[in-house]
Parts: sequence; structure tokens; C-alpha cells
Amino acid sequence: MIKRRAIGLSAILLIFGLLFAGVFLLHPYGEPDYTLAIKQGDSFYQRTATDDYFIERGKMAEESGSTNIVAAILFDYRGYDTLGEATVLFTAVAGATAMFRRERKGDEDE
Amino acid sequence: MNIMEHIAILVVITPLFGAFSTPFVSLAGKKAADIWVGIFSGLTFVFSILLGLKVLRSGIVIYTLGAPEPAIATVDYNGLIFPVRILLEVDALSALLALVISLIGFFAAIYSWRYMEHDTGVEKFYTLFLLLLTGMLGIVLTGDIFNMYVFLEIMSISAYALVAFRKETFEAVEAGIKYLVVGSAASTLILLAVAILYGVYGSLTIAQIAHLIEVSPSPLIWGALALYLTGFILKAGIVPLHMWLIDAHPAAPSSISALLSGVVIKTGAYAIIRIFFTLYGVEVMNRALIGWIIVVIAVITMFVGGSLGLIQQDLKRLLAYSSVAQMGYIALGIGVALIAFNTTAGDAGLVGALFHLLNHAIMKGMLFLIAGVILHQLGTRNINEMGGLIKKMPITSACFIIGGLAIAGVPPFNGFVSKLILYEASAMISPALAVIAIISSALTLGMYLRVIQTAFLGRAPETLKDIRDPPASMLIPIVILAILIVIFGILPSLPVDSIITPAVEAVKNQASYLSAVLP
Amino acid sequence: MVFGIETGFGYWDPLIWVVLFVLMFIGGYLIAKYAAQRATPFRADELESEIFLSGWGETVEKDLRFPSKHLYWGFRKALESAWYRSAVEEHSGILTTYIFWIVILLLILMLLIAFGGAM
Amino acid sequence: MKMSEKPYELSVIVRTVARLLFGLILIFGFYVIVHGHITPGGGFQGGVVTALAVIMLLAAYGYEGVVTEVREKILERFESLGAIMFWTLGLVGVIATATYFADVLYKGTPGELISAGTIPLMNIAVGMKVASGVAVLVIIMSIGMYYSRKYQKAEKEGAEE
Repeated sequence: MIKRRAIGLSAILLIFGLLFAGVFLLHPYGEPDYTLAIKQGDSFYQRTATDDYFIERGKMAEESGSTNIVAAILFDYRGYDTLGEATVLFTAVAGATAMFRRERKGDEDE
Repeated sequence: MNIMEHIAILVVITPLFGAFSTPFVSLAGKKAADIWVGIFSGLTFVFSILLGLKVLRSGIVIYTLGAPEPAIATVDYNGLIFPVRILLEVDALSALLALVISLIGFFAAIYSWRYMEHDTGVEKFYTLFLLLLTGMLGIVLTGDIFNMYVFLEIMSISAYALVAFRKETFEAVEAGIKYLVVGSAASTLILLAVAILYGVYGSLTIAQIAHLIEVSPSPLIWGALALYLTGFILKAGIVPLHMWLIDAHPAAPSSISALLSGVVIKTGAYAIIRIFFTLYGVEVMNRALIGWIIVVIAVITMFVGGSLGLIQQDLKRLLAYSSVAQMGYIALGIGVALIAFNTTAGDAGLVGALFHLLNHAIMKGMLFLIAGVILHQLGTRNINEMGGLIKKMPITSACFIIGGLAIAGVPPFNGFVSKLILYEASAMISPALAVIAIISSALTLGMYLRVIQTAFLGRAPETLKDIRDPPASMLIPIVILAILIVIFGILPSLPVDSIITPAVEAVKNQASYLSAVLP
Repeated sequence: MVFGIETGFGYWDPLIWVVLFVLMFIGGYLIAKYAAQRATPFRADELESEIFLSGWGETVEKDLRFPSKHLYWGFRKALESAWYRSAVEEHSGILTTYIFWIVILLLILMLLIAFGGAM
Repeated sequence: MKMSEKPYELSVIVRTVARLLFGLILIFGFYVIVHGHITPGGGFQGGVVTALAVIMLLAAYGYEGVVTEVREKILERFESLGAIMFWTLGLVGVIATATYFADVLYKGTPGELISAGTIPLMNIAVGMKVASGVAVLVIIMSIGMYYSRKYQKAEKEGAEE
């Protein structure tokens, strides 16, 4: 058992090392990055294209009209995800109440 | 409003509305909740059929959430055209999975009417049941990796709660907690993979990421692939991460076991297929290496499931081990298809994997429903306490024998056809694989012959006197599934030509998946 | 209606099997019927001595059932030390074992795919 | 100061302050929910703030004191109502011949309270759902604590006898 614990621990350390090494392959934080410029449509796709789109168009009245961009993304652009997240909470509550229901029929509600 | 235009989203939101409204409907009594869950799972089934017909008729269906028109998936941003909103992308593979899920879900719902009659909190059960259905349908229909994660969470959390639903038994609570811990670990790995892909490419749409990976593959995506694979191997119940399944399937109520084994683990297999063939694409990856990894895992899975199933005394635990073995067959097909992509062997591997997926959902769904009947009527799951059931409950026993022989690959049932295709496909790669697959099939036959010999034939013990076939609402789903098994066995070209081959074409044709979204 | 399927390598026709099974059933039924006609009927009062099964007394009716673990006994015994003992030990139901395998599989896949996944 | 008769309650100062703050926290929660589309915040955050009012009552009065006032059954129905509302607001887009979750209502001037189409309404629905959902979860947790305390007490009394 001790041996197995040692193997598991060293495996976790190795995984952490690999993931940490992966951080250096990411683009630098906070700087626009032009290594990923791919021709798409009439222009070049950047890694930040989606973010730029949200920031620029999200506030405009014809798109969402919300000055809080987080709310615009949450309820307009990714509203379906928000419905899913709300459902996750609903599921958790339904599951928890199912675990705390009364056990037999006819028991008094406590 | 035209229903056919919105059919893709209706498949997901119909059971969702059913889940939200069940707490109110159940105020009118259990009968009303029964009918309500029947209506909504039935509607979902009808919508899935309509969606499948639409996909077969007019190709890939795109549904963009929040756009002025469902088909407008992209935005024009300073001349740059890319997808921003969440979109559902339904090709023939997704439609096949949605059809299987809603079929088994509908039958399990009808079966639950009488099966859950002795339990309390049935309205909670129905709510969670419909949420489980929603989660699975959301996973298979979406075209967005984060949305897939969200629905994976809905599916997983409702499955944890449903496994532990019979909390009066200690076994159920223990199995639920174990499933919760390992399932959350897997979900975390999947979320990390989504985060890596978003960090590298700045997009969440499957088609867009696939296009970007094709153009400029970054070394980071291979880490994401490993994380994805580990997470979905756990969700699919493939060795060595199958152990939650062995605990969870026996402990859950039988209609939930049928759903878990029939379709929940299949969504893991679906996600693996989608990630390999669509998200990454076979062109950029080292197909031979990854294919052989999958094949080796599949071979181990088949042997572990078959050999350990042989020594089980608990009927539902035996069925759970059998599920592990059959997931090995599906994984074998996927692995062979990766190694020999776009050759005869590879196509046959995909046909075999998807046909076995369909067959196993039907067979194992039916077998778990029958195990539930036995538990409901006899009050035991121990095989040694059963005997001579064929004289007491002839219809149920006949269905079990059909299902057991079919899953073991005995002709002329459907399991044989899909296994035959898999044997031939794997023999083209390496004859040793086919030999192992056949040996594992013999092990499966062994475990089902044991159940049939001990529980159904033979002499009934003194304790089983007033046993008879279950009520009609429990019997009809079982009989329909058994009829499907026989039909698919005698007329295998019927499902293969109509739904399996389009799905295989959809899996192979990554370019059409991409061009449906991107300009 | 097309019975059968092209598997890519050959042709599989389930109808032959169905016919074969039907013929086997009919044959078995005929043999059983013939045997029932020819056999001398068994009569209990003609027994000269008690039933004696190689040293054991007459079996009680409930002992006539034999539990499922007796089937495939040889197979299990042969693989007992080589496979079953360790495999059953591994399926102990202890949660840390499950997590251990997640970590191990993740590490193996990461090493294999991260350094060999790209074309 | 004399200890309370009920051992699960906190001191009279805490109880009084909790009673006074209850309405204020509710109002602040509603403010965060309703102004979700123009200020930082929104349905999730405001819902949790609203649920904090119930959590505070639970801390001050204990499970036995609160459960007579706040029934988790009613809160559950309230949560379902919020979920149905959110679902139906998504359906507005389908009825208005666009797609599910399309924002088709009056957009107004960005920055005003009545603007941004369905976003404020969705905030309210999510706020309802999150507030009642989190409150139910916390009440359930306190039920668990209540019973474990009860069993511990029974065990201790059994050991003393």
C-alpha cells in the first residue's frame, strides 16, 4: 500500500510537471499574439477575435444593449450555457433534496 | 413558428421543461407525475425521430442559439468571419445517438411507473430522470466544447443522485459517493482540456477549433487530448477506470441501471469518437500510436469484463461486468478505425463499433429492465436464490434468454452481426486481436449461460411460489426491445443501411462538418 | 426486404441460421418423441432396491439444484492464481484505488500522446 | 447575561441584528439582481446575496428556529418557477420567429434600467432560482447537522446511563 501511494504521488508530480511545462507554450499573458494568424474569410483570424467581438459589439444596442459585458455574454451570447449552469444548480438541489426525503411512505413530514 | 426549423433545440429543451415542471405536476398526485414524465419522454422520442429524418434528408443541421436565423452560425467582424454564439451541430452520428438515448429513455420512463411504486420521493426521481435525459441529449447534439462540458455536468450530477436514490440501502449511498468522487475528477480533467483548447485557439466551437488545429497545430493540444481521453474513458467505463460502474450499476434502481449502461456510458464513447475524428481530425494525429493505445485498452477491457463477470453471484453486478466487456468491443472498433482510417478495415471497424453501440444499448437496456423485474418480483439479485423462473414468468425469461444469447454473440441475433463485423475488421489489423475478441465473446457466453442455466432453467426453490410475469407497463418495454433484437438480427441491413452507414460517413467526413459552419 | 449484410469482406445471411435452428428443433423433437415411444416406462414400485448414487444416499430434492459457482469451475480454478486472485483483490471497492488508476492512466496517456501524438 | 433557553440560538445581540438586517440584505440582493445588466452583478451574484439572508437567520436562530418560518418545500417550488421562467424567456425568441435565446425584446438606450431586451428579465429569473436553490441547499445542510447533533446527544445520554 505504501508502495502504491509512492507511485501515485510521483505520478501526480510528473503530471504537474508536464502541465507546468505546458504553461510556457502558451502565449504571453496580457499581450496580443500574432503567431496564430490564420486566413479566414477576407481577413486573418486572431486568438483574441472572439473577445474583441464581445467587447466591441456587446455594448451596442442592436446586439445586446447591456453595459455590463459579463451580463451580455452570460445571457445573450452564451445564454444556452447559462441555462445549462442554472440547470446544474437545479440538479444539485433536486439531488440533495432527494437524498434528504423521508424514507417510508406514511412517515410524518419532519 | 415552424417546428421542423427548431427541431434540434426542441429535442433538448423538451425534457428540460418536463424536469422543471414535474415538481408542480406532482402536486396533483403520483398518477399525474407518471403521465407527465411519459408524455415528455415520449415527445422527446418523437422529436428525435423527426430530427433524424431531417438529418438524413438534408444533411447536417445547424442551430445557432440567439441568432436571427438558425442557420446563421458565423458573424462578420471587420471582414473576419467566425462563429461566436453557441451552436448545435447535428450530423448523422449525433442523430443516431439522440435516437438511441430517447428510445431507451422513453422505455425506462414507462417501466418506472410500476417499478418505483414502493419508493418515496418519486417526483424527485422523475425530475432527475428527465434531467439525465436532457444532459445526454445535450452532449450528443451540441457543437461547442464548453456546452458539452455543461451538459456533461448535468448528466453526471443527476446520475450521481439517481445511483444513490435508494438511500435506505447502504450500498446505494456508497456507490453514489464513489461515483461522485471519480466522476467529478473526470469532469475536472475534461474542463481543463476545454480550458487549454480555449487558451490556445480562443474559440469554443468544435468546427472552428478543428479548422484551427488543422491549420496550426500547437503542441499543447496533445496534453488536452490526453486529459479529454482520460475523462471520457472514465465516463465510458473502460478499463482501468471501470470500477465506479461495477459499484453504481447494481446499486441504482433498475430503470436507471438500464439508462446508465444502455446510454450514459455510450455518451463517453460518442465523445471519444467526436474528439478523435472531428475535433482533432485524423490528419494531424499520429493515428497508429493513438489507435494502438485504444486497441490495447480495449483488449484489456474485454478480458477483464468477461473473466470477472464469470465469477459474479449478483445478477446486476454480472450485467455490469458484461457492460464493461461490451464497451471494450466498441473501443476496439474505434481503435481499428483509427489505425486503418479510410480503408475497408477501418470502415468496418466504425460500422461495427456504431452498430454494436446501438445493439448494446438495446440489449443491455432490456437485460437491466429484466433484472429489475426479477428484483421487483423476487426481492433478490443473487443468482443462486433463483431457479426455474421460465415456468413462473415465461415471457420475461424468454426475453432474457434472447438478450443473453444476443449479447454473447450467438447467431442469428443482432449481437452476432456487429461482433462479426468487428472480428473481421480487427483480423485485418492483426489476427491476434480477433482471437482475443472471440475468446472474450466466449467468456460472455459463459456468464450468460450460467445465469440462464441457474436462474431460468432448472428447479425452482421452495421460496419462489407466487411469482408471475410483471404488470403490462413493465413487460411491454421489455418485449418491444426483445422484438427489436430479433429484427436487427434477422434483418441487419435494415439498421445498417438506414442509420449506421450515414453515421459512419459523417464520422469519416470531417470536411463537411467544418464546412457546414465555416464559410 | 433484404436479409443479410455485406460486412466488407464477405456476406452474412442469418436466414440460413434461422432455417438451421428450426430444423434442429424439429429433429430434436422427433428424436425425443421416438425415444419416448420406444423406452420402457419407469415404474417406481418395480424398484428392487433404494436409489444408490456411487456411495451417496438418495438425494433430497432441494439438493438437486446446483449453484452457479459450480459451472465453469475448471476455468476459474485454472486461472485462480494467475489472474483471479490479483484481479479480485484489485476490485476492492476502496476509493483511493479508483483515483490511483485515474492518475496512472492520465500519466501514461500524457507521456505517450504528448510526445508521440503529433504526426 | 443569562444564556438562552434554546442552546442552538446565538446571543440576543446577534439575533436582534440578524432580524434588523434581514430586510436590508433582501433589498440589496434584489438591487443586484435588477441592475444586473448595467452594473457589475447579476442574477447569480444577487441570488446568492439574497440567500445569505436565510443563511444569516440559520446562523442566528438555528435550524429549529428557522424551519418553522422558511419551508424548504415552498422554496423548491419557487426554484422550479424561476427555472420555468428562464426557460420560457428563451422560448420568446422562437415565438418571435428567431431562434431559442434570441434577444428580440425592446433594447432601449444602453445604460438605462429598462433596456437590453430579455437580459434583465433573465437576471430576475436566475436570481429567483439561485436565491431559493442556495437557500434550500443550506437548509438541507442544517437538517443534516441537526440530526447528527441529535444522534450524538442521544448517544451521549445512552453512554451516561
